[in-house]
Amino acid sequence: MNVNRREFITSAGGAAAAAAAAAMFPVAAEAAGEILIGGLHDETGGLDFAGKPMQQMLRFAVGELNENGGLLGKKVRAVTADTGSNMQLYQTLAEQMALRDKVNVVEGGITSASREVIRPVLRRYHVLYFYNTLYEGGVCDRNCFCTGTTPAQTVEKLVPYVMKKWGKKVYTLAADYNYGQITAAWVKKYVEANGGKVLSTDFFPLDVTNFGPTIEKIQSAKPDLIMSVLVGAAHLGFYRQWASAGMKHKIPMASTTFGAGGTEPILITPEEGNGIITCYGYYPTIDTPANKAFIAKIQSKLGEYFDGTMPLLTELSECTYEGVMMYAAGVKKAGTVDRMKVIEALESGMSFEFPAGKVTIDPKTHHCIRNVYLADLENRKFIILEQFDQQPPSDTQAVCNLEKHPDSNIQYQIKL
Amino acid sequence: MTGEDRPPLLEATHLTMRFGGVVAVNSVNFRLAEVELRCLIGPNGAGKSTFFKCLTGQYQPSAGTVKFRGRDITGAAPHQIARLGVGIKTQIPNVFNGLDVHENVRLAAARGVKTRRMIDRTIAEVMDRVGIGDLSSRIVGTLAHGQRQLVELAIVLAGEPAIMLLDEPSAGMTNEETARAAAILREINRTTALIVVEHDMQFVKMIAHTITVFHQGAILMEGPVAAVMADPTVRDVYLGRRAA
Amino acid sequence: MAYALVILIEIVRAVAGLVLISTGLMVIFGMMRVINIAHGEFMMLGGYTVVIAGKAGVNPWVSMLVLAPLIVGLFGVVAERLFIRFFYGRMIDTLLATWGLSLFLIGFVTVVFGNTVAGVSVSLGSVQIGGFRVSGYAFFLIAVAAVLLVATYGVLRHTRWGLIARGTMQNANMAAALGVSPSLVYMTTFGIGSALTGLAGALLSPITGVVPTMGIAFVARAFITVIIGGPAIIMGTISAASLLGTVSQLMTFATTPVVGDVALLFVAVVLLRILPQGITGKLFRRSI
Amino acid sequence: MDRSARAGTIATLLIGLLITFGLPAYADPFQVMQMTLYVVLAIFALSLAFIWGVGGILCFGQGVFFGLGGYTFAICAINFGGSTGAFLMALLIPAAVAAALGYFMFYGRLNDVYLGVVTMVFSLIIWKLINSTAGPEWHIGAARLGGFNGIPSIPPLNWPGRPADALDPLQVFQIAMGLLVIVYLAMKLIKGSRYGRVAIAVRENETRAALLGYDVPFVKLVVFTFGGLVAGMAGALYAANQAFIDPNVFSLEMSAKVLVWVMAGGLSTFVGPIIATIGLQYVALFLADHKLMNSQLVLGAILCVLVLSLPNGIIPALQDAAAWLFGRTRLALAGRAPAAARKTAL
Repeated sequence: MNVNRREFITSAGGAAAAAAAAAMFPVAAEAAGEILIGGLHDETGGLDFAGKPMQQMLRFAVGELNENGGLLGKKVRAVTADTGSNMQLYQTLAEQMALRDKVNVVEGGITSASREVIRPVLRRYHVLYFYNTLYEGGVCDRNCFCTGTTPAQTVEKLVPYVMKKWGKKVYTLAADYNYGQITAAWVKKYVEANGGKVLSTDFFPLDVTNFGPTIEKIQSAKPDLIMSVLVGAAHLGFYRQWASAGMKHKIPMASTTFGAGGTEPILITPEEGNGIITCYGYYPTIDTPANKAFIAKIQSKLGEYFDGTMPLLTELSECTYEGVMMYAAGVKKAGTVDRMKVIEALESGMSFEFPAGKVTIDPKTHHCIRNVYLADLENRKFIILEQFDQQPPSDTQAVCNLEKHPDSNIQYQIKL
Repeated sequence: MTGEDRPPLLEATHLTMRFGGVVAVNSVNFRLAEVELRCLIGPNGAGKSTFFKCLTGQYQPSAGTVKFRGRDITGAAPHQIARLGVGIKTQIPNVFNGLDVHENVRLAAARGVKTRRMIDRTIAEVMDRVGIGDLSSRIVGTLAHGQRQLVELAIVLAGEPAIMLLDEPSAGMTNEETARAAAILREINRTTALIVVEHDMQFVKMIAHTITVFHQGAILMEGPVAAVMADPTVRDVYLGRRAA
Repeated sequence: MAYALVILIEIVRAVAGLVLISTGLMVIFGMMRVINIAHGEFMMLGGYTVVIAGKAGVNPWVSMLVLAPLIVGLFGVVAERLFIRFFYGRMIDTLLATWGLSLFLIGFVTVVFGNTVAGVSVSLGSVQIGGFRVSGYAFFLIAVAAVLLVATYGVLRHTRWGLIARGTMQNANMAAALGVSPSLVYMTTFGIGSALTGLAGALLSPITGVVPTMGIAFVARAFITVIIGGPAIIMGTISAASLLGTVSQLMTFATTPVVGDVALLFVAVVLLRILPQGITGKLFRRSI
Repeated sequence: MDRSARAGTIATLLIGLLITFGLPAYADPFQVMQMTLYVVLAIFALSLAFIWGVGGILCFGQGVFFGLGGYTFAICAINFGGSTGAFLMALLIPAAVAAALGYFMFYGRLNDVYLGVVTMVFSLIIWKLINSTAGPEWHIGAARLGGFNGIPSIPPLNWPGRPADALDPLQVFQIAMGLLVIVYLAMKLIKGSRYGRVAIAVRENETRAALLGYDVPFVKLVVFTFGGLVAGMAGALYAANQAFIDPNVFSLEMSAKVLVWVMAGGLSTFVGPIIATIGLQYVALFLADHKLMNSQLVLGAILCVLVLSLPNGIIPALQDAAAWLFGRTRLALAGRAPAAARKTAL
């Protein structure tokens, strides 16, 4: 190690320093005769309900690859670690995967917070990264592919639909962190674009449980509908208190988050949850052969990958499957696991038929052009109301162009 | 002769301490001359200890003033008063139980700007004056009550005060410890004024010239030992009660 | 007008909430000078009792009002016998020990039941006030809090145990003087305190949902209410809860929940500076 | 310090130097980064060990100063573009806040439980506030506070005056080790100094110290402020090493952790907390990595056992055992510290 001291000192910037470190410990594990797909998800802690299915889906996808003869004739192995809903562990385990396990790609990260922790690490150590969660948009990093939907794809469809259905006065409730903040801003934009008005936008830290005052405030504001961007365990309290205040049938509700992780419909009684309209890139109720086959396959493998019980099928878990499959396709096309070659392959405008429908990688933004669906929750099932084909991530496209600026490495705060 | 015709070292005027409804010290006027030795006697709850706490700044008096060598120290912080040269030995030995005897004395001696040699000298001479040199390395918490009393005495001495307030110094001491204490006090008194709260009349007789009698927070009478001892009222409120 | 009334109700609800979460702690602290940092976790156990009983098909009201206090109370007794009693008189050790217990319980419950939220749904319909609807459950909580206070007062004032309790508060040897072993008094007290805490946890679970970490949200507030309240159990709880509840709720209406919480904490700190012995340390001295 | 104590200190130093320059040769960058993290947390633990062990101040919110250090460094580094000034600020700000809070508490004669409550509440306030700064309107200069998400991609440490030359992981590790050694030495010296003795006296018996003419609140204030400064230093290194920081550093669990480390290590020594920190942190990571057991459960269990059976901490217990084996008794002054430290708070 000391031999490389000089090399270190002359290196400029943490990235370079780390590059030196990486150089000393070549990341590509081809020699090992195996291709390693890393998974960083919260299998325990506050986000376990989302993390578990994603992790299971990753193993399931890797299993499918091996059934079809692996990649480049090599066996594929899933290397997963539990980040315990703890940001410090994300940091540590990302470094561990890059430097110790030397994985070829990392799939994972759930909250935007966790993504912004591991994205710089993986870029620094030249490990390809797939982020498979719906999020606020704006990430612009050639080393990172985002398979999930962004507000321009979902909110843009959701808002006009519910406004046509219910009215023009909207009251927004949002979780107080960057996803909530930015999504709330998009809601405002689209509401106004459709000639409506956002009466008020209230932000709640993730640990707020008592919504009594808020419920009274809403009543005094008298909106036509509520747009909920609430997130996480504590905020479920709102749906309960809303229902128990008898407001359920007085003011209807749409949400960009309800059921995204899959648990809400289970934890909330039908009386409390029915009639909430949402919009995501995937619902288990999508009525296509591809999706039916997908679900059937999962059912046949329950014991093997899903400890016996049906996993929560959501955009999060389905996109994790997509993430793995996209990487595999990239490697096949490139004929190597060399990171840059794989990235170039993926940037060639690849297109896939996934359970969620047709998905195309947008080379400019490394985000996905995909179908989105509007659904209404009835007795814990999402009834699909409408389908919108091939929606581009126009929000991110507005700020990010990796073809022009391949070195950009930030998350843009999209100006609205 | 009482201290009246000498310049006052300590002077309390109409000193009063109330707790809610209770008046613990009631408009006490008290003067003490340089290098005087005064004994305070009086039944339990007469306000002696409260009086001490007012003098040392542990309590903020409700009314009245305290002057030290003509300087008003009413309501000053304990450490400020202590720095002027007022030392107090409290009723329950108030020492650093976790530290050894030497450390205890050193802490007292080392306060202020002093060279190591000055400090060491002070320590040595105090230890020897009080006669606890042999305990030097013992942890104070492990000593007997009487010995802790002596240690506290040493601590107060090491601060080289101009006046020492002693709250029942002989409590819990064996007879010969008591005699030693009395001797030490007389010897200390050559250079330092003393106010001694004491129940043990033998001990008082051994040391006192003048006695002040507290009763229900006020001064009942003040005078030479013999006179006070002879006084019938004092007998009633104090000695009498004590005999019963 | 109606809005003002609604705000008032919300304030009373907040005060009631504080009373609920702090009474158990108050009983324990007031009598034993033991601050139980695991208080929040005791509430959490109450919540889980309801959830589990619910799964077993027990009527939620029964499990909230009967089972939860019972089970958590028993748990309290066990904890006191096996653990807490070794720390009496050593306040800081008690703090550390109960903090350890708190972390342990969170971890343990997480391992057993996982970290996902379990919901409890009990609806009491809602009440129409002017143009507003207020959850009936709010009124239920207020009622329970009131009953709780009255009951505690009655017990302390009119029962033998209450006498012993008040005696012990004045002076720890009093119990012995009355011919009761202090250790028994302590055990009972801790049990009762735990039971009250369990009840609070159970009653709040429909609002907050039940997670292993739910206690953290409460412990600080309960803690503060008790300290600010000072020595007198009933008067202390009432005065502190009213003050803090009003402040935080008004701020919440005026601005956001965060500001509400911060205001509550801030007032608490300042009060401590002014009245280190708590409100009843200075005012209402004679009250219980 | 008597001879044996001095010998111990010197031995500790030698070991420290050995680790600083020897160990990395056998470790890959990942392990080096891990060790850096441990070292940083050890410095954090020392800050509490000092105010609690020497000053008898039990702070339930020590995480606040750690967090403030981290955030200050992050914000300044992003704005200044270099790490040197940021690092200094990360010492000053926490120290200043500690001084302010200390003044509020010690001159208000707050003690024992109340001290605990105030420090705990204070950390809650900061935690809630920082958590609610997600909006774009919350920024200091170029640095977004980020609320719940925290501040990502914080600039690394660099050579003073040469912002371009970032230090590599190995150098960061060596700097952290260097600072650990310096802090350790400084604390040893202070504790042994006349001032340290006074602090201990105050811890042992405030009234008596005051009656001897020592300004008790001031003594405590100085100790507390120094503790805040050291915690801030640790926080700055943490932020620089992790390249990111979020509000969890202000959470009660953070403050609980450091309490456990110090208790485990024992209040009478400074080496103890260092060893305990590294040991327990390693265990925690190991458990998380192997999904063996819930780390909070372990943390809690350890804390319970410690208070119950080893109130003086593991390391002193071992020392006692050793002393008993070789029939030597330990330095009394130090030996009595923990029990007394907690007694004063009664």
